[in-house]
Amino acid sequence: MHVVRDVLDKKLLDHEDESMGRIDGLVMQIGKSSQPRITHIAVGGATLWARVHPTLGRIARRMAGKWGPKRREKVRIPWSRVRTVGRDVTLDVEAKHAGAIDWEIWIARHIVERIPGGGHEEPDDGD
Amino acid sequence: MEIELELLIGRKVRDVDGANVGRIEEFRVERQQNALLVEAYLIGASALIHRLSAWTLVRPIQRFLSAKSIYSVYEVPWQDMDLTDPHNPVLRTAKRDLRHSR
Amino acid sequence: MKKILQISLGIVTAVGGFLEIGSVVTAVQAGASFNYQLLWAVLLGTICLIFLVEMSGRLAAVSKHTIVEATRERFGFPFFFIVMIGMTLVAFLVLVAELGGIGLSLQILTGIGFPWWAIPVSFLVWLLMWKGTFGLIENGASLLGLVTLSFVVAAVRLHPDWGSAAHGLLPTFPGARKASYWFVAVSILGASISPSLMYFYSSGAIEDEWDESYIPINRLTATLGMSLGGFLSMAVLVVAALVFHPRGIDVQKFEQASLLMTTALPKWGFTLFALSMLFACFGAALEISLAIAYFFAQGFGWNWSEDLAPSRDARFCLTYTIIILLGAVPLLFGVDPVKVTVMSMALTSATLPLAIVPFIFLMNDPIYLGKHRNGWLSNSVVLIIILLSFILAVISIPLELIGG
Amino acid sequence: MRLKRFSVIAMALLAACKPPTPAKQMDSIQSWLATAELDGDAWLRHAAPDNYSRQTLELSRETLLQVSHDLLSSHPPGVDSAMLDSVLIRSRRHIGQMSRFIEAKNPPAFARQLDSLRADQKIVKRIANSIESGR
Repeated sequence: MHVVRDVLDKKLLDHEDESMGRIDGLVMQIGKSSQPRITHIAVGGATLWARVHPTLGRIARRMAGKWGPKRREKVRIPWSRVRTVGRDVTLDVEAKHAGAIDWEIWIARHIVERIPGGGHEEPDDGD
Repeated sequence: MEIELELLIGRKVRDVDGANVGRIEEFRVERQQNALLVEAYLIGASALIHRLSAWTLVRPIQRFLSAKSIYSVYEVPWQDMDLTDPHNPVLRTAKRDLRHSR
Repeated sequence: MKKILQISLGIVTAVGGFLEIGSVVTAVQAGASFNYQLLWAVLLGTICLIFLVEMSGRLAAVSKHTIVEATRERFGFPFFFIVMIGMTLVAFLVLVAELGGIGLSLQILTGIGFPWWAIPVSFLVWLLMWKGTFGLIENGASLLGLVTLSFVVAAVRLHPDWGSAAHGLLPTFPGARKASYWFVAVSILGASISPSLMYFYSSGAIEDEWDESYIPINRLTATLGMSLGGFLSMAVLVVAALVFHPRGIDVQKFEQASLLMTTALPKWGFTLFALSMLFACFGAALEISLAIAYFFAQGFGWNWSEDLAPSRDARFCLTYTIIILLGAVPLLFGVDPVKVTVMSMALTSATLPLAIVPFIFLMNDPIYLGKHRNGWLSNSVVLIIILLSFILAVISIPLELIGG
Repeated sequence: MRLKRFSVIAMALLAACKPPTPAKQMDSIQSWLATAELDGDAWLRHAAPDNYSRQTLELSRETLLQVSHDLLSSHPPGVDSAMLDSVLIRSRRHIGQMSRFIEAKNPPAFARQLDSLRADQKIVKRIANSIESGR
C-alpha cells in the first residue's frame, strides 16, 4: 500500500458512515533502529494549514483555541480504529466523540438552527 | 520520536556524501492491526508520477519523446533513511548504492 | 422507458440551464460588433464543454467521486488549495454577475434600478437553497429556463443568411478592432467552458447515485444537451448580428441588449428577453452558489447534500449563505453587472488550465476509472482548446484593459 | 501565481482606460444614437414598455453628453467641431423630448422627434466617415 496515494486526504467515515472530515495528516513514530510506524490519523485545520505553510498552521491553531468549539489539542485517531481502507476510510468510532466534527456541531447549534427552517440535528423529513 | 508524515512530502533528501538525491514523494507501507509499518521511501520525480498514478498519461508522452526513462525513482528501504532531523532527511548510504524500483 | 425519461429530463435540464448572463452578454456583444464572425468561438467552446461534462459524469459514475473530491485526494491539500482560491474567486465574480442579471431583468420589467433588487433577490436565492431539494433546484430552474428557446424563434423569424452564418463557424482573423475581437472570443470561450458547471454536474451525479450503468445515458445527455445549449447561444449571436450590427450598436449596457428581440417578436420580444434572462440567471445563480458550497464541503470532507436539512450539513449551508450574502454587496454599490460578467468570463478562460489540467490527470487515472478512462482523442481535444483559450486570454485581457 | 495574475489585472484596471481615439468616440456616439433610435422605434410599435423606454433614452442622452464632451474637448483634427457640437446638442434635445412625450403618452409628437433624430444620425454618420477617411 502507498500512503500518500491510497490513504492521505481520503474521506473519513465513522461507524454509521457519517462523514467526519478527511485524513489531513498522519503521525509517524520513529526510533533509533525500530521500523517507522504510522500510528495515528490527524484531522483538523491546524494540521491541514500547516501543510500549506507553517505560519498558516500556527494561526489556524491559535484560532482553534480561541473561537468556536475552543479545542486546543489536535484531533488524533489511533490507526487501530481503522476498519477499512477503500474509496473512503471507515473507522469504528463515533464522529461526535472523536472531536473531528466539533465545528459542524458548533455551527449547527449556534448558527444554523437559529435560522428558521434550519431544522435540528436529528434527521429531518429531508426537505 | 514523532513526525508529521504529511510534512515530509516534497522534502529534499541528501545522501551520506551530501549529494542531492531528490524529494520524498511516497511511502510504501505494510498494513498491520494497529499501525502502518513504513517499508520504504520513494524518492524522485517518477515517484511523484507514481503517486499521482499518472503513468497512463506520462508513458505515451515518454514514448513520443522516445526518452528511455525520464527520471529514476529511488526506493529507499527504511533502514537507509535517517529522519532524526525531519527538516533535512539524510540517507545512511551513498546515492550510487540505491536501487531503482523502476 | 425509465431511461428514455431520464435522458429527456437530462437534456431538458441541460438546455434550460445552458444560457446565463455570461453566454448571452458575450454572444450579444459578438454579434453586435462582429456580425457572424465569432460563431466559431461558441462552437469551439461547446465542443470542449461536451467533452468535459461527459467526463465529469463518467468520473462520478465510475469512481463515485466528484471532481473536487478526487482532486483533493489525488493532488493533496496544498495544490488543492491553489485550485480552490482560483476557482472560488472566479465563481464568486460569476455569482455577482448572475445576481446582477436577475436584478437587471427586473429593472427593465419594473423600472426599479437593479441595486434595489440585490437584497431581495439574493434572499430568494438563499431561501430556495435553504428549503429546496437538489431535484427542485435543478429541474425547476431549468424548466423555467426553457423560455430561452424564444431566442431560436427570434433568430428564425429574422431570416438570417444561413450561408454567411455557416462561414462564421470557421475561425477568421479580424480586419479592424483586433484586440476587442480576441477579447470577446475569449469571454465567449469562458462563458461556454464553465468549471462550476462541471463541479455542479458531477456533484449531481453523486447526489443521484449514478453507477456505471449511467455511462451511456451520461454520454447522450451531455452531447445532446450541451450541443442544443450551444445552439441557443448561437441563436442569440445571430439575432444580435441581425439587429445590432447593421445599426452600428456596440452593446455596452444591458438596456441595449434588452432590445434584442423587439424587432423579431414585436408583441412579446421584450418580455420574453426579460423573462429569459430572469429565469436563466436565477437558475445559474442557484447553480453557481451550490457549486461553490460543494467545492468547500467536498474539499474539506464535510457533509454535503442539498437534500439534507441545513443542520445536518451545517458548514455546507453556512458556506452558501455567506457567499450569497457577499454576492449582493457589489450590486448594492451599483457595480455594473455587465462589466462584471465580461471580466469574469475572460478570467474564467484565463484560469481554465488550473481547473482542467488536474482534471485530465484524474480522467486518465486507472485507479479511479479503470477501463473507462479517457482515450487520446478526448485528452487532446480538451487540452488543445483549453490551452488555446488560456493563451488568448493572457494576451487579450491586458490589451482590452489598456484599450479602455 | 493565480493571485498574482489577479492583482495584475486589478492594477491594470486602475491604470487602464487611457482616452480612446476620436474614431472610437464617434463609434460610441453613433452606437448610442442608434440605441435611442431603436428604443424609440420599439416604443412606437408598443414593443417596449414606457418605463424602460424612458430610462434607456435617458441613459443614451447622458452617455452621449459625456462622450461628446470628451470628444470635443480633445479638439479632434479634421473635424468641424462646431457643426458636430450643434448636431449632437440637437439630437440630445430630440432624445430628451422623446422621453417627455412618452410620459405625455403622445406618439405623434414622439414620432416627429424620432424622425428628426434619424436625420441627425445621418449627419453624424457623414462626419464620422470623414474622420475615418481622414485617418
